Formats: sequence, C-alpha cells, structure tokens
Amino acid sequence: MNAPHIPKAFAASDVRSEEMLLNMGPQHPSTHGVFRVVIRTDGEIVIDSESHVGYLHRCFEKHCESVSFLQSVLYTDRLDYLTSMGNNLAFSLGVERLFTDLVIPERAEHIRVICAELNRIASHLLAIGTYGMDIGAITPFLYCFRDREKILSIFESICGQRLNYNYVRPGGVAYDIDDSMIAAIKDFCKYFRPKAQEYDDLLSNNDIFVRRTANVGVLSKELALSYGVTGPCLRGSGVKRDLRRDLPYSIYSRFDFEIPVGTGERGTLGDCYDRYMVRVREMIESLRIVEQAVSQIPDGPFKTDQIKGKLRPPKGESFIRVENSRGELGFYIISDGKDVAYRVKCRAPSFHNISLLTDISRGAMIADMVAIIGSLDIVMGEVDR
Amino acid sequence: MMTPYTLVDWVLGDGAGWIARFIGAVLVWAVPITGFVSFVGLLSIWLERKISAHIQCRLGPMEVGYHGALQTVADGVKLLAKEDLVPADADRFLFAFAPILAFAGTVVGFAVVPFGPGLIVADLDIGIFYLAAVGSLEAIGVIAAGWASNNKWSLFGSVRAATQVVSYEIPMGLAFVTIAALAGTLSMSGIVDQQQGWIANWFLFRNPFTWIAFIIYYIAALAECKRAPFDLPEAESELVSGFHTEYSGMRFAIFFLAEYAQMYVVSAVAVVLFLGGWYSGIAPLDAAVGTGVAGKLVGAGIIVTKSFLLVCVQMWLRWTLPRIRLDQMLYLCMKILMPFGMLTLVGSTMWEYYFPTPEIAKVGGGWTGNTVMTGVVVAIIGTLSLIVYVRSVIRSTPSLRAASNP
Amino acid sequence: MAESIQEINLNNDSPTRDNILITSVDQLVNWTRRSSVWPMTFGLACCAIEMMATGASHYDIDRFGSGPFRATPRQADLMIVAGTVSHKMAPRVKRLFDQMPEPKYVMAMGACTVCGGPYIKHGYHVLKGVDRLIPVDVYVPGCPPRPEALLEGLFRIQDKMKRERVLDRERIGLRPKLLVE
Amino acid sequence: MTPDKVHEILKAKHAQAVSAFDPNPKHPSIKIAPEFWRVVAKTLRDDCGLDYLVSLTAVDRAAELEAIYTLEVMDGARCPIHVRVLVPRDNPLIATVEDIWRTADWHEREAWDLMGITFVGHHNLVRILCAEDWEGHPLRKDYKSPDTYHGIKNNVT
Repeated sequence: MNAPHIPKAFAASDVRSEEMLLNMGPQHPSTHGVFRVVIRTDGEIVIDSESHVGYLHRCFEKHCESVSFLQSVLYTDRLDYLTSMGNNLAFSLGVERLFTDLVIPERAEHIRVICAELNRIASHLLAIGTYGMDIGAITPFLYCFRDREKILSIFESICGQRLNYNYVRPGGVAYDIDDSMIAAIKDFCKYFRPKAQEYDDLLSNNDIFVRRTANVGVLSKELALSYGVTGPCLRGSGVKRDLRRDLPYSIYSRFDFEIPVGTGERGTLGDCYDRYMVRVREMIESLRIVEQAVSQIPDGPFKTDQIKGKLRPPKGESFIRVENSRGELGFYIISDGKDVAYRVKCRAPSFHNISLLTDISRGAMIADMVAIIGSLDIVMGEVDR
Repeated sequence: MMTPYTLVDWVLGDGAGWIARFIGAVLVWAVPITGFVSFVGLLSIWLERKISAHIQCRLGPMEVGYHGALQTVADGVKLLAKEDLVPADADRFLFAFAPILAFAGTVVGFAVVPFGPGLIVADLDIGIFYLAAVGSLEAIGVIAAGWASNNKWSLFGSVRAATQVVSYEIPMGLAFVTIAALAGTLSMSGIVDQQQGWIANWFLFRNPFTWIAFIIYYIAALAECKRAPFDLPEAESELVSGFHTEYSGMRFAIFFLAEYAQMYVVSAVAVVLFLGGWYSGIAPLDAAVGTGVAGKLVGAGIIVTKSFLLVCVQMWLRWTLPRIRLDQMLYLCMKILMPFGMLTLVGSTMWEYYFPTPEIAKVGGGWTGNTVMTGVVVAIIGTLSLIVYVRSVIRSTPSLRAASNP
Repeated sequence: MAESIQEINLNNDSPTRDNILITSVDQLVNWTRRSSVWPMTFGLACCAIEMMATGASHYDIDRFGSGPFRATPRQADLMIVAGTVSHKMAPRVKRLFDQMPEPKYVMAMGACTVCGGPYIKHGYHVLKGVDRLIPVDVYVPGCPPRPEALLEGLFRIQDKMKRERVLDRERIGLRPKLLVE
Repeated sequence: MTPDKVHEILKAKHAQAVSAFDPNPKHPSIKIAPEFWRVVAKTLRDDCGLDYLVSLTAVDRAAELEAIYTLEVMDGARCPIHVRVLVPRDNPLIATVEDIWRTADWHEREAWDLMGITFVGHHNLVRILCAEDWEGHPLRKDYKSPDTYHGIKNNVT
C-alpha cells in the first residue's frame, strides 16, 4: 500500500507557473527597429533573455572598403540615422586625423558644432518621445515630433535633406550657411527653451511615468564600465564622462556647458528615470552650446582649400571618437594611401549599450523590459551597421 | 418590474399579457438598442480620433465627410469587407464566439441603463447588481479571445484582462454599495428619482464621501473598460495588440465596438449614480418639462450628453497618461481603492446617520446645511491636496527649472 | 494599368459581373477601402523615422483616414516597408505579409526597398528590392522619401483601390507580379 | 596611464610577449604575440587599469589576420592604446577575453562573423550580424558575395 500523501508546508516560493519562451521582435512596436529579444518568462517576470541583432546588417564596413572616402560619408549617415551630423563629423575627423597638417577653417568648425548639437537635440527629442510611447503616453511623442520638425526644417534649409544629411565632410562642410539660417537657429533657441517645460509636465513629473521608470533597469556603474557603455546611459549611472569635455575634439573646449549626470533623484542611481532625465537635461545644455556657437560664428571659408581633387589621405591609421547622442561613436580608419580606405571599423555606442540588456532585465516584468529597451535608446542602424 | 416607468408598459398599458410584452419589448427595445449601440460606437470612435488629434496638435480625420464625420462608417464597412482570418492552430469555435460574447456582455448592460425618464428596457429592482454581474461577461469574451488565438501575446493580454477586470469589480462594487445605501434601492430609476431637484441633490454632493466614491467608481470603470492608464490587456507597446492581436476584419470591429459601447455604459452608470441621471440639476426646468413626451426627450438629451461628457473625459485621460504596470495596477486596486472604498461606505452611512438630509430637501431641492458642510469639507480636502501636489512638483526637478529660465 | 482592367473584363464573362448592383457595391466598398487605409507599424530603418513623421503633427496622415497604425498585421491593410530589408529580415517580412488579410497592399518606401538603394552594389547582406519577396503596389523613391512623398504614395494606392472589384478576392490582374529574374 | 607606462609594465611582466611598440602620440600601439594574449590582457586590466575595451577591430593583412584591441581607462586620462594581435590567416586562433572585458563577448562574435577569427574559449561563438546560415566571412579581402541566397538573386550588376 502506498504511503499516505503528506501535504508539505506551503511556501509561496513553491508555486511555480510554467515558463514560457516569448519572442519579441524583430517586428514589435517597441523594439526600436528590428531588434529581437527572446524572453524566458515566468508569468510576467522575465527570467532570462537573449538578444539577437543583425536584422539590419547593411555592410557598412564593406562599403567603406569599396567606395571612396567622400562617398563613405554617405554611408555613415545611415549608421545612426537619428544623428547623421554626428556620424559625418566623426568620420570626417577620422579622415582629417590621417593628414598631418590639415587646418579646418573656423567657420566650418562652428557650423559643425551647431549642426551636431542641433542634431543631438533632435535625436534626444525622438528618444524621449518614443520612450513616452513605450511607457504608453502617446501625446508626448507627437509634441516631440512637432519640435523636432523645426530642427529638420533648419537642416533642410542648410543642406536640403531631412534625415541623412551628408553635410559634414572631410575638410569642412558641404555648403555654407547664410544669415537667414542663423536667424532661424536663433529663433529655434528662443522657441525651444520654454518647450522643455512641456515635456517635464507631461512626462518627467508625471507620477505614473516616474513609477514606471524609477527603480527599473538599474545599471550599476561597474556593469556599465565593464560593458563599455557610454553616453547618456553611462552618465545616467552617475559617471561624469563626456568626450566633449574630457577629450575635446573640434572646438568644444571653447564652450561653456554642464554635463548632466544621473542622481537617482526618484529612485536608484542608474535606473531608467535617470537615463531619461539625463537626455532631457542634455537638450538644454546642447541648446546652450548652439547659442554660444551661433553668437560667435566668424566669417570665412566653409571648407579647407588644402584638399584638391580626390581625397587621398596619407598611409596610416587613425582612431577617433566623438560624443554622439547615444555615446561614443568611434571610427578606426586604416588608409593605404589610395582614395579608398583599406579598412574602416565603426565602434558603435548602441552596440555596447544593448549588449547588456540580458544583465539588467533579469527579474524585471515584461512591461519593464519595454521600458529598459526604450531607456537604452538604441538605433539598429548603428548596432547592425 | 411593473413600475410605470418602462416604455413598454407606457405603450401597451399595464394590462398586457406577457407575450405581448415580449413582442413589444423586442420591437420597442432590441432594434433601437442595437442601433443606439452602433451609433454610440461610431460617434465615440470619431470623437476619440478628433479629440486625440486636437490634443496632439493635429487635425485628425478631415477628408472623409465633413471633418471626417464619415470616417468611422468607412472604417466599419471596410472591416466588414475584409478577409476573415482564423489562425491555423486557433480554437475555431472559441475564436469565432469570443467577440460575440464580449459584445453581448456589453449590450445586455444597456438593459438597465436609462435613456431618460421611463426610457429604460427593464427597470429591474436589482439594477446595479445586474450591471455588476453582466459587466464581467465582457471579460470572459476577452479571455476566450486570448486563449483561442493560440498566440502568446494574446494569452498575456487575456490573462491581464482577467486579473484586471476581476480585481476592479471590488472597488466598483463598493462604490455601488455606497450609493445603494444612501438611496435605499438598487433600481436605476429609483436612484435617479432621489436626485431630482437642484444640483445639490445629486449623490455626488450628498456628502464628502460620495466624492471619493465617485472617483473610485470612475477609476474602476476605466479599468473595466481597459482604457488608459489601464489598457494593459491591449498594451500596444508591450503586447503588440494584446488579446485581439490575431483578430482581423469584422471580428476585430466587434471588439472595437464593444469597447466603445462599454465606455458609454460605465459613463451612463456614473451619471445615474452620481450626477443626477436625466435631471438637469435646475429644479424649475425639470418641473417645466414634466414627465410626458417632452420630459422624456429632454431627459434623454440630458443623460446622453452627460454620459458623452464622461466618455470624453475617458479619452482625455487616455491621451494624456502613460500606462501603469501590472503590479501597480493591482497595488492601486488592493491597497488604495479597496480601503478607501470601505472607508467611503462606512463614512457615508455614518455621515447620513448623524447629518441626515431633510426630506424636504430630497423632494423639493434646495441648499441645506448639509450641502454647505459637504462643500466646505470638499473644498478643504481639495485645497490641501492641491498644495501637496504643487509642492511636490516644485520640489521635483529644480535643476531643470533653473536651466530653462536662464 | 488600363490593360490589366481590360484583362479582368475579358477573363470573366460571367453575366453578373458588371450589373448595376455589383458595380454600386463596388463603388461603396472601394470608397470605404480608400478612406480607411490602415498601415502597419513596420519600421525597419531610416525610412521608419520619416514614416513616424508622416503620422505626427506636422504632416498628419490621419487626415486621410490612415491614422491608426496597427501593430499587428491582422488588422492592417497596407504594409509600408520602410527601410532596408536584409537577408536575415527577409523571411520575417514575407511572413508578416502572409499574415495580413486580403485585400492587402504593399508600399515600398525608400530606395533600399525599391531596389537596394545605396547598398545595391556592395551590400552583400541586403535584399536588392523588396519586390523579389512580396508583390509591391506602389514604389516611393527617396533616401528617405519626404513625408509628402509618402502621402503621395498613399494617394496612388487609393487610386488603385478605385479600380477594384468586390468579387475579385485575390485581386486578379491588379496584384503586381513578383520580380523574378 | 600613458602608453610608455603600459609598455614598461608589460616589459617587466611579460618580456617575451611584447614584440613591437609604437609610441606615436596620435596612435600608440603595442604588438603582442597571440600565445600570450590572455595573460597580457589580465595584466592590462589589473595592473595598468585599462578597464574599458573601446573597440575590437579585425583587419585582413593578406597573410595574417589582425585583431586590434583599443583599450582605455574609463575614469581618468583619456588616451586609447591599441593592442595588436596578429594570427596566421589559415589558422586564426586567439584566446577569448570575454571574461576580462565583458563587452568583448559581442565584439568577438562580430570579428568571427565578419573576419573569421576564432576566439578560443568563447562561450557562444556564433554569427551575430549575418544570418545564421550565411557562408564565408564578408570582410576578408577575398570574399565573394553569394550569387543567390535562399533562392533570391543577390548580386545585381
């Protein structure tokens, strides 16, 4: 005869629901492109996750080896397509670094800074807007797009494109800007400052938003360092690292601006709210840089006259990084003296930032997963290149 | 059941037999109700799109009819003409049955929702109870839909829906009981009748606790309708489309219609319970129109307008607030709404015991000392919470405030 | 396109095809279809940003009834393939297209989906035009196309819808052919 | 941490590992023999404090494949140092450093995917950017892109 069944003492931890594999992406409303993550869930809790990238692998590095340096600038646009100016700038600086005695005109440097910072604002606007949408607030997204549209129209008047500018090129910029454009930029600065308040009212101080993001996806400083996380994600963890200040390129050393870092004001240091807040504050700082640069923009040529004919950098290697809106965008350029690069490697910030998703999403809920991916603010064009 | 308020009785007279009553009810009610549900759906979907657009600095539908007035008609007919897909591994019967269940669950709710004095399908003695009971039917449809779809996202959506709707039944029930205790009846028209006269007679203003009951009811109603910030079952950014991910064409349209019809039902119930039903709140006006045909028409206009205003508030909230998380949703229900619901019930009955509303005020209307006291208490609470809120906002992000005002 | 319409009429000699009732129903249904083209939220790359901008305040595609971007293919009428399709992504695109209910339409937005765009020569991992995979109704060139161009593409789709017959569930003759070399 | 200092430390600890040193201030680089790479990497992180792997660049140098590790100190002086590891083309094996710098995980997968360098000891060395069944390593100079992929014509002229 069987032994009588003796009921065990009941413990909450004994109750286990069946685990479920959930495939999120590559087509999902909140994976910000074609990112795919396979989640192992226990009910709503994420036990483990595995990221899959590469759905937008567009062979950027092969193209750089196949087309000339100037044509490669076009492909850098499409890396992080929200910050094309920054990508152009990084690649151009990398190519210029191969030369020993290339002098970039002052006016070009100023235009570069203005464009890069305006583009950073546009990019952060989109990041904030889509982040709000991930959390479920749709209206802030449209407000952000409304303001972003103003920046795009400035860019359109400057270089004729709305998204992939191909504007900053080795040796300067493609076209000069005139007074009407400078006036438009000044107008935008005036317009935008009060608007930042609107985002605060809609999102930053919204209790539901704070509760959804604070204490969620906490990225500790150590983890961030070991994964090479940069940009707002790293600063959200409280590390004051910004290449514009620490390793100044172009003319950033001349401007006065703050580096916002996460403070854990609503939750833990390094949570989603901190990363979000760093972006909101960075927009204001970028605006300060734009104002300073616009007010002191000198006259003169907009590109160097040292480059004539085909762009043939001397043989050599160079590595350059700039602080892009998502982190440190680096280019390792190897030239063998021809007008086509021998090898170009792109060090993409999003590639690092998203690689730690598994580590910070463990134990979160599915809704948090969306919040975490949104707060890392990836652009798949850059991850997959 | 035999109150002279139901329209069938009014048409047929009290002496009609049950067969005549049944046929009469079908003719007089089933057809107009279905029409009204469709009208409510079409109008509120159009309203939703226009309101959301104007909140978002857009125009919304403009090209299809005058200011997009025919937009929802076009959407509806298009959805009817679309291919009807059933996923290969779905439970075909449940898949087809779920939208009908959800829609039916909503439509039967209309049976006790009054459209005016006497314009009510069935003036049940247990009106509120009936409503609470059939209100959950829609959730069963949603759960069935998620299960039948054989899609993991749908399943998540339906389980979330089950969690949410079942939990929020409780605070909603507490709000119901608070009003039932004051009114002494569960009948919808009975409750409305007690609110005639001046606006002070609305149950919202009866005592300070009914304010809390109203807020609790409205939050719970948002959750029942699965509207933002409680749109977890169909959270678009998380669950693709939640329980109706696999639904296309007509079946999706039915879900859509059911959602908007339910929004109207809960708003109409809020109007009946708290906002004076078909009474305008101006005693001479109500007395002037009487209870004849004119009274019915004016009453219907008032109650439908009030309900649509509340529907618009739901839309306003949806396009303003982010979505809350599953655990926060449960926290809000179990730890905030339920204790406050209990408090409301106890507080409201105690208040009524110690400061009973004079009969004369109940019938004739008028501003009594009780009303004034209620106003004072609500004003104090409101001011205090406003101060707390403003302080928290000012304290929240000082650096950004400084940065944006150089 | 005129040829394909004649083709339909020639291929179907059923007496009920062109009677007054059917054609009136055709007109009504076509009006509703073109008044409410719901696109699918299907962003792949840069073009997706412009697609979002088209839905946002400044351009507001909702004016033409195409506002509700559906996240699930089951409820969508129009698939805007916005961005580069890589070989790794291609099976998913095909699958999403298959999941959409008839009548369904595809818009190839941007140079990459039209023909491979800037990646046509050296992009080893890029699909050279999405019409190798799914039938495309309207091509919108540009890198990325402006929102106005996307709206124009929507109008061309609406023009196409005008010529459809309710009885043609599979859209005989109007369904574009796959590019096969 | 200046490049010279790094060079000194490495010379002191692993004299035979360092095969070349280029103190160019714009582009300092150290060449390490592949068999010592793992121990050197540990020293670089622990003794030199280079806790930030900025980038891993794989280069096709005809007869050899080169992996360039760009290292930096996250807090403090900003001067990236490039560590070169060259391996023969026909047998490209490098020890993994994914446990030393965790970001090396994906970078090594990428280098394997695109350049075909095998990282010995990596826990999950599978393709990351290309499709799972992709053939060849596209960034090698002798790579020919496939004419068709899953029946879809790939090369367009």
